[in-house]
Amino acid sequence: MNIIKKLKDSLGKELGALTGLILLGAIMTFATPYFLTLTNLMNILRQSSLIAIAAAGMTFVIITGGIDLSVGSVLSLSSCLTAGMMVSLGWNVWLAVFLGLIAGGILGIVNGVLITRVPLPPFISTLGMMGVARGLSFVYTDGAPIYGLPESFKYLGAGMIGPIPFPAILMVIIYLISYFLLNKTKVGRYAYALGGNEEAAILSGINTKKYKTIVYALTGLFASISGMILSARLDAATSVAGDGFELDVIAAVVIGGTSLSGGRGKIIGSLIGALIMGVVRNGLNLLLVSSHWQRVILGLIILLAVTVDVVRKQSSEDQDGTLSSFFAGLKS
Amino acid sequence: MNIIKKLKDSLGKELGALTGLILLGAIMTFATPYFLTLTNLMNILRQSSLIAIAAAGMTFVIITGGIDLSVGSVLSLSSCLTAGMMVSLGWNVWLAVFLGLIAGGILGIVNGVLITRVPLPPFISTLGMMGVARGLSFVYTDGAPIYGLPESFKYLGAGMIGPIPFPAILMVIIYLISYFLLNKTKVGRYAYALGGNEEAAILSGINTKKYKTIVYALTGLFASISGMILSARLDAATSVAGDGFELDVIAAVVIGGTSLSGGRGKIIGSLIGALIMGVVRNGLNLLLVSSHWQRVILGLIILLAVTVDVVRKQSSEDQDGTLSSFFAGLKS
Amino acid sequence: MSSNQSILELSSITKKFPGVLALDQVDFNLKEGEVHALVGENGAGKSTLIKIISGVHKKDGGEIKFKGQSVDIKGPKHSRKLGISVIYQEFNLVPYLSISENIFLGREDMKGQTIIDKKEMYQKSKKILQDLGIDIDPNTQIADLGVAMQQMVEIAKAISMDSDIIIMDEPTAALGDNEIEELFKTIDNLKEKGISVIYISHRLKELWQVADRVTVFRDGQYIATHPISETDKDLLITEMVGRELKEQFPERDAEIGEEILAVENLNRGDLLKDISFSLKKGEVLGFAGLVGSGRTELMRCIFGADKMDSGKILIDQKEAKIENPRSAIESGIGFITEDRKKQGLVLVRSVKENISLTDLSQVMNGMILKDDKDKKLAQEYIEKLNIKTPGEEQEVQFLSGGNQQKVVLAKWLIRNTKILIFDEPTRGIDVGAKKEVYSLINQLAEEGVGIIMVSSELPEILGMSDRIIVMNHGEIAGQMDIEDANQENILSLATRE
Amino acid sequence: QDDFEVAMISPALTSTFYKATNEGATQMAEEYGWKLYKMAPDRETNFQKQVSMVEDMIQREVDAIALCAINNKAVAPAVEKANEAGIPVFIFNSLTELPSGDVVTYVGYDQRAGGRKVGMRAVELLHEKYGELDGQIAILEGVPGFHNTERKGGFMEILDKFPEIEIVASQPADWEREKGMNVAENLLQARPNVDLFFGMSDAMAQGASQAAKSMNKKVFTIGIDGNPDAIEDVGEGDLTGTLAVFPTEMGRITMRSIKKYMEGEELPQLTVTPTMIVDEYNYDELPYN
Ligand SMILES: Nc1ncnc2c1ncn2[C@@H]1O[C@H](COP(=O)(O)OP(=O)(O)OP(=O)(O)O)[C@@H](O)[C@H]1O
Ligand SMILES: Nc1ncnc2c1ncn2[C@@H]1O[C@H](COP(=O)(O)OP(=O)(O)OP(=O)(O)O)[C@@H](O)[C@H]1O
Ligand SMILES: O[C@@H]1[C@@H](O)[C@@H](O)OC[C@@H]1O
Ligand SMILES: [Mg+2]
Ligand SMILES: [Mg+2]
Repeated sequence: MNIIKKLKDSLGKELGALTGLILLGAIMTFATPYFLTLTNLMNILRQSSLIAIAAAGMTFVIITGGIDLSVGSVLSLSSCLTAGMMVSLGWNVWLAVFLGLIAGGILGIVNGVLITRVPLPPFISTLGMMGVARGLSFVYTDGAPIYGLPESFKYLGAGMIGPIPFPAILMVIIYLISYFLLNKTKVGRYAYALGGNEEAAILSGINTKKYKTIVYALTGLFASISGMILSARLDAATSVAGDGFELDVIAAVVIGGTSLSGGRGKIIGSLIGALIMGVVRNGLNLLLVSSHWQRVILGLIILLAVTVDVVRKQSSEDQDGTLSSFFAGLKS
Repeated sequence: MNIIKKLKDSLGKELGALTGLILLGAIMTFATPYFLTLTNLMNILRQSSLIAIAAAGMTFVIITGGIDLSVGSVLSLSSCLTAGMMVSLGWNVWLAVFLGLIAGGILGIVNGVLITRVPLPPFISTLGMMGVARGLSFVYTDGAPIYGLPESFKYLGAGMIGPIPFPAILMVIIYLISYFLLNKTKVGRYAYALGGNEEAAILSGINTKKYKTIVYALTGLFASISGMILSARLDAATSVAGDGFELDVIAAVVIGGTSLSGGRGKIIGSLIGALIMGVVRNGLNLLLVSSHWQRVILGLIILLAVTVDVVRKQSSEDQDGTLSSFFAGLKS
Repeated sequence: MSSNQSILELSSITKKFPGVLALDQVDFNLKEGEVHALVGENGAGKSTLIKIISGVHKKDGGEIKFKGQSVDIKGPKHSRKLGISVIYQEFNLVPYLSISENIFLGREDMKGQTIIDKKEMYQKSKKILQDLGIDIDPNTQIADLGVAMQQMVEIAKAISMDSDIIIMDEPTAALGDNEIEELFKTIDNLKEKGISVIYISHRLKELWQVADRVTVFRDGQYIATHPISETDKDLLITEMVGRELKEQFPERDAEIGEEILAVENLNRGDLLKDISFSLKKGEVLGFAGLVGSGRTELMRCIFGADKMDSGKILIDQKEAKIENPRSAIESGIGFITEDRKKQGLVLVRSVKENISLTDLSQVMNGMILKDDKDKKLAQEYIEKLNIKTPGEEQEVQFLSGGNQQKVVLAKWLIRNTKILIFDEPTRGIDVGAKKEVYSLINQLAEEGVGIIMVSSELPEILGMSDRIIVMNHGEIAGQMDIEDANQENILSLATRE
Repeated sequence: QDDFEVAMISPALTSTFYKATNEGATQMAEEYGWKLYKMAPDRETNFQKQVSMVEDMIQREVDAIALCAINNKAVAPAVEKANEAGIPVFIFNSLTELPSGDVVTYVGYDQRAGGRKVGMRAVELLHEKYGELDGQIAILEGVPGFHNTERKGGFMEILDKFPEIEIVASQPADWEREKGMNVAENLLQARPNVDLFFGMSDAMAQGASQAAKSMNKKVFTIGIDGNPDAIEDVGEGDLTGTLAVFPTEMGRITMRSIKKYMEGEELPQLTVTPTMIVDEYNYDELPYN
C-alpha cells in the first residue's frame, strides 16, 4: 500500500501519462502479434531514444518557463561537426564526439546568454538560433551528407549490450542523471523556483542567470547526444537532420505532463511521453497505417493528452479549491 | 513636421523595423545593380506576399497573447482541398477557392474552440492542429501533388495588374482590411485588451471566447489565402507545402515589433517584417550568397531585430523612467 | 528589548530612477531590538529604501553603517549574509514548491557538494513553524495555502535566516484582523530576542500597537522621526501629506430610494451559504469581514464571474438572469475589483482604451470605432475625475495607483451603472487619493447609484456606509445600520466561531 | 568570355547526386573560364524556393540557366520568364518536357528505361536467392513528380510481368537518406519478410541498407544514381547495386551543351546520357567518374 502510494506521489501527474502508455501498449498487443516481441520492444526503445534524450533537456527548459526551438538544428550542427572532424580531418573518434558535444553545449550557452543578458524571450532567442545553427550546418556540409563514418562511431547507434540497443542504455543513463539533477541538486530546485516565480527566485539570492544558462546548455548538450546517435545510425551526418525535431521533443514533454507555463513537471513524464510517441508510431506501422494517418493520429494524441490533463486538473480543483485559493491569494 | 510626427506616432515601434527595411534596401541597392529595378521590386513583393498575408492573421493572434503553429499545415490542407475540388471534381474555380478559404477558416475556428473551451494553451492546441491538418493534407492527396490547375486559378499567383503582381495587390488589400479590423472594430480593440489582460477583459463584459475564436478563424483564413497563391504560383497543390512556414510567419511578426507577450503590436509592422525577410532573401540571392548563409543571416536578423527593440526600450526608459515607473506601478 | 545601540545607520541616502528622484539624502536609524515604523504616501520612497538595504537596488549616494561599520551592500545574497531579511510588499513565494523548499530557497542545506538535504530542511522548517504556533506539514505546496498562511510562510522564511534585522513591507495589507494579531505577537517575540524590525504600513492605527518609533518620508525626503508615544495620527498625516487633511470621510447628502438589488438565498459550495440581502438606490452598503470570509466570492457571484449553485438575483425587483459578467453589466452592475492591476486594467493599453472598454458602442458608428468619439469620452472622464495623466493616450501602467483606480472607476461610470460594487477600493492607495475615492463614492450615491463597498478597513466601513453587513465563513453573520455600528460589534460578528 | 555567368540550380543537395553534377559542371566551367553559380534550396520538397531562385537569377541577368526541377510544372512559369528575358535554359537530369516554356536542350537519361533496368536486376536477384520466382519487394519513392513516376513506371512494367514477386509496399521517403532509413525500418517491422528494397534514388537505398543493418536483417538494396559514395558502398557490400547514371559526367555534358549553344551550334532537343547497372563485380571499372 505504502509503496503504491509513494509511487503514485512520486509519479504524480505523470500517472496519467503512464496509464496512457500502458493502455496504448495493451491495445497494440491486442491489435498485432508483432508488437509484443522482445526485438520489437527493443526497436521501440531505439527509435524513441532520440526524442527522449533531447526531451530530458527540454523538460528542464520548460520547467524554467522557457522553450528551446533550436534542438533540431543543434542536433544537426553538432553531428555534422563531429562527422567532419572524423571523416575530413581524420581525428580520433572520441575526441570528435567530445568536441561535438561541447559544441552542442556551447550553442545552448549562447541561447542562455541571449535569454539572460539581452534579455530576449526564449521563443525568439531559440528561433534565431534555430536558423543560425541550421544555416551553419548547411554551410559546413554544403548541404550534402557527410558519410563514411568510422565503425567504432557507429556503435553509438547500432551497438547492442546483450539484447538491448546501446541508444536505449544511453537514454536510461541520461534519465537517471536528469532525475538526479532535477530532484537532488540546486540546478533542478532553482529551475522549478524560477519557473514558478522568477522574481522570488531573484530575491532569494539565486543567480537565476547562471542557472538558466546551465539549463539551456544542458539542453544543447542532450540534443547533440541525440545528434550523435542519429548520425551513427544513419551512417551519415546531414544538414537536414532533425528538421521539425523540436516540435516532437516539445510534444513528448507536454504529453508527459509538464506544463508550458513553467514551475512544474517531472522528468519521468517526458520519458513516458517519448515512449508514447514511439509506441504509437511503431504500432501504427505494424498495423500498416499509412504515415499520413499517423501524422493525424499523433496530432490528436497531443490534443488528447493535454485535454485529459486539463480536465483532470479542473476536477481536482473543484474538489479542494486549493489552486483558486492560491490565485485568490496572489496579492497585487 | 506635423505629418512626420503623426506618421511617427502611428508607426510607433515599427519605425525601428521601417528604418531597418530602408537601411537594408539601401545596402542592397548599393551592393548590386540588379536590386533596384521595377521588376525586381515586384518580384520581392510577390515573393513576400505569402508570408506577409499569413503574418497579418498571426499578428492578431500574437496580440491576443497566443500563437498559431498550424498556419503552414492549414495553408497546405486548404490549397489541396481547393485543388482537388477544381481538378478531380471539376468544380467551378471560384466555388472551389471559396470552399478552400472556408476550410481554412474552420480549421482556425477549431483552434479557437480548443483554446477557449477546453481550454488548451495555444501552443499545444495549434501544435496538435499542425499535425492533424498536415496529416489530412497527406491523406487527401496521398502525398502526391495535385497538378493541372485551371488557367483562371493561376491568375491568383501569376496575374499582373499593370506592372504589379496580383499577389502583391492582394497583400495590400489584406493589410488594409487588417488595419481596419485591428484599429477600427471591436475585434481589434478586444484583441489588444485580452492580450493585455484577459481577466480584466472578461470582467469588462467582453466575450473573450468569441473574439479569440474570431482571431484564430481569421488566421486560418489568411493562411489559406497564402495557400491559394502558393499553389497558383507553383501550378500544383502539395501536401508538403508550407512546411516550416509557421516559423517564418512568426518571425515576420516579431521582426515587425509585435511582442510575443501580447497586448501590443501594429499590423503595419508585420508587413514590414515580411518585406524585410523578402528583401534579405532576394538581395542575398542576387548577391549569390548561398541559401545556406541566408539561413544564418535570417536567424541573425531575427535576433538583431528583437535585440534592437529590447535595447531601445531599455534606453528610452532610461530617458523618461517609464518602465521603471511601470515596475514601480506593479506593486499594489 | 530595545537598547540604544544602533544596528543600522543610513545617512544621506540618494537614489535616482530615470526621471524620478526616489530618495533625496534621507537618513534612517535603526536600533537594536526596536520596531521602527516607516510611513509615507504612495511613492514616498519607502520600498526603495528597503530595496537599497536589501541589495536589490544600488544606492546613488550616501552611507550605510551596519553594526557601526560602513558597508557596501552588493546584492540580496550579501544583505542576507549580513543578517538582514525582508518580507517584500509583493508575495515572493514559489507556488509549486513546498513550504520548506520555499523557506530555504537559495540557501539549501547540502549533503556534500551537490546533493540537497531535504530531510534536514524539513526538520528545521517544522521547528520554525511550530515556534510560530503554526501546525502545518512543511511539505505542503504553497499553492495549497490561503493568503494568510502564505504571509506566515514569508514570515517564517524571514525568521529562519536568524537575522538581526527583519524588514516587513506592508505585511498586513493582505491580512485580516485575526492574522494581524498573530503577526503582532510574533513581532513582540522577535523584539524580545533582540531582533530589530523595520515596519512599513499604510494602516497608521497599527503603529501604536507594534512600533517603538516612527519615521516619516515625503516625496523621497526624510521628514521626521518620533517615538511612537510622542505622536498621534493627525500629526503623522500632516507630516506625510505636507498639509493638514481634515475629515477623512467627507459628508454625503444622498437620498436613499427604493430597492435596486436583492440577493435571495444565494449558495455556492462551502464558500457562500444562503446569502440574502438587498440594496437601495443612493445607499452605500458596507461589507465587513475577515479575510476569506467570502465577500469577494459573493461579489463575483453577483457579477457573474463565478457561478452560484442556487439563489436568485433581483434587479429593480425583477429576477435577473446573470450568467457571466456580460449579462451582469447589461443588467446595470459594475464591479471595481480588489486587484485593479490583475483584474481591472489592461496596463499596456491607453487610458482611452481602458475607459471605453466596457461599452464600445458609445464610441462606434455602426461597426466602426470612431477615434474622435473615443478621445472625447476619455477626455470627459479625465476631467470629471481629475485623473492625472499627460493625456488619454498614456498607457495606464504609467499612472500612479490612485489615478489607476480612477480609470477603473471611469470605465464603469461611462455606462451609467445603477449598481456599483467596490471591492477594497482604497487598498494600497495613499491618504490623499483615498479621500478622492470617498468623494466619488458619495457623489455617485447622491446621483442615485446603489453602492456596495467591501472593505477590510473598519474605519472606512464605519466612515462610509449607510448600512453594514458582516460576513463570517461564507454566511451573513449580521446586519446593522450605521448608527448601531461600532468596531466592537462588527469584530465580534466577524470573529464569532 | 571571362564574365560569362551560368546559374546551376539543383533541387537540393541532400542527395550527393547534385554534389556530383555540380562537381562535373565546375570542372568544365573552370576549363572554359566561366563563372558558375551553384544554387539549391535546402530540400527537394521546397519547390517554391527553387522558383524564387530562378526568378532572382533572371534579375541577376545571368547568361544561362541550368536547372533540374523535381516539379517541372512549378518551374515552368519561371522558365517562361527566362525566355522573355532572353536567357537560355538547359534542363539536366530529365528528358521530360516542361508543360510550357522553351528549353534549349534536356540533358538526361531515359528514366523509364532506367526503372526497367533496375526491375530486371531485382527479378534476377530474387530468382537467384530462391531458385524460383518468389520474394517480396518494398519501394522507397521520392518526392512525387516525373522522376518518380518514370522510374517507378519502368520498374513496375517489369515487375508486373512477374506476379510471383510481391510488391509489399511503396512509400515516399522524399529522396532523403534519413527518411529512407525511417521508412525502411518501419517496413521491416510491419513486413518482416521483405527481401529487397528498391530505393528510387541512392540516398534512400543507402538509408534502407542502414535500417536493415541496425535491425540485423539481410536484404538486397538497389538504388538509382550511381553517386560516388554509393559506388563506394557497393564496393564495400553495403549496397547491393545501383543504376549508375554518371552524375558527374552529366554535369560536364550540361556545360558542354551550353558551350556548344553559345558557339551557335544547333542542339538536339534531348541530349541522352549513358546508364549502366553497377554491382560488386564491376564497380571498380566504370567508364566515367
Ligand atoms: N524600479 C524602479 N524604477 C523606477 N522608478 C521607481 C522604481 N521603484 C520605485 N520607483 C519610483 O520611486 C518612487 C518611490 O517608490 P517606492 O516604491 O519606494 O514608494 P513607496 O513609498 O514604497 O510607496 P507605496 O506606499 O505605494 O508602496 C516612486 O516615484 C516610484 O515610482
Ligand atoms: N475564484 C475562487 N475560487 C475558489 N475559491 C475562491 C475563489 N476566490 C476566493 N476563494 C476562496 O473563497 C474564500 C473566500 O474568499 P474571498 O476572497 O471571497 O474573501 P474576502 O472576504 O473577500 O476576503 P479578502 O479580503 O481576501 O478579499 C477564501 O477561502 C478564498 O480562498
Ligand atoms: O534526389 C534524387 C536524385 O538523387 C536523383 O535520383 O534525381 C531525383 C532526385 O532529385
Ligand atoms: Mg512600497
Ligand atoms: Mg476580497
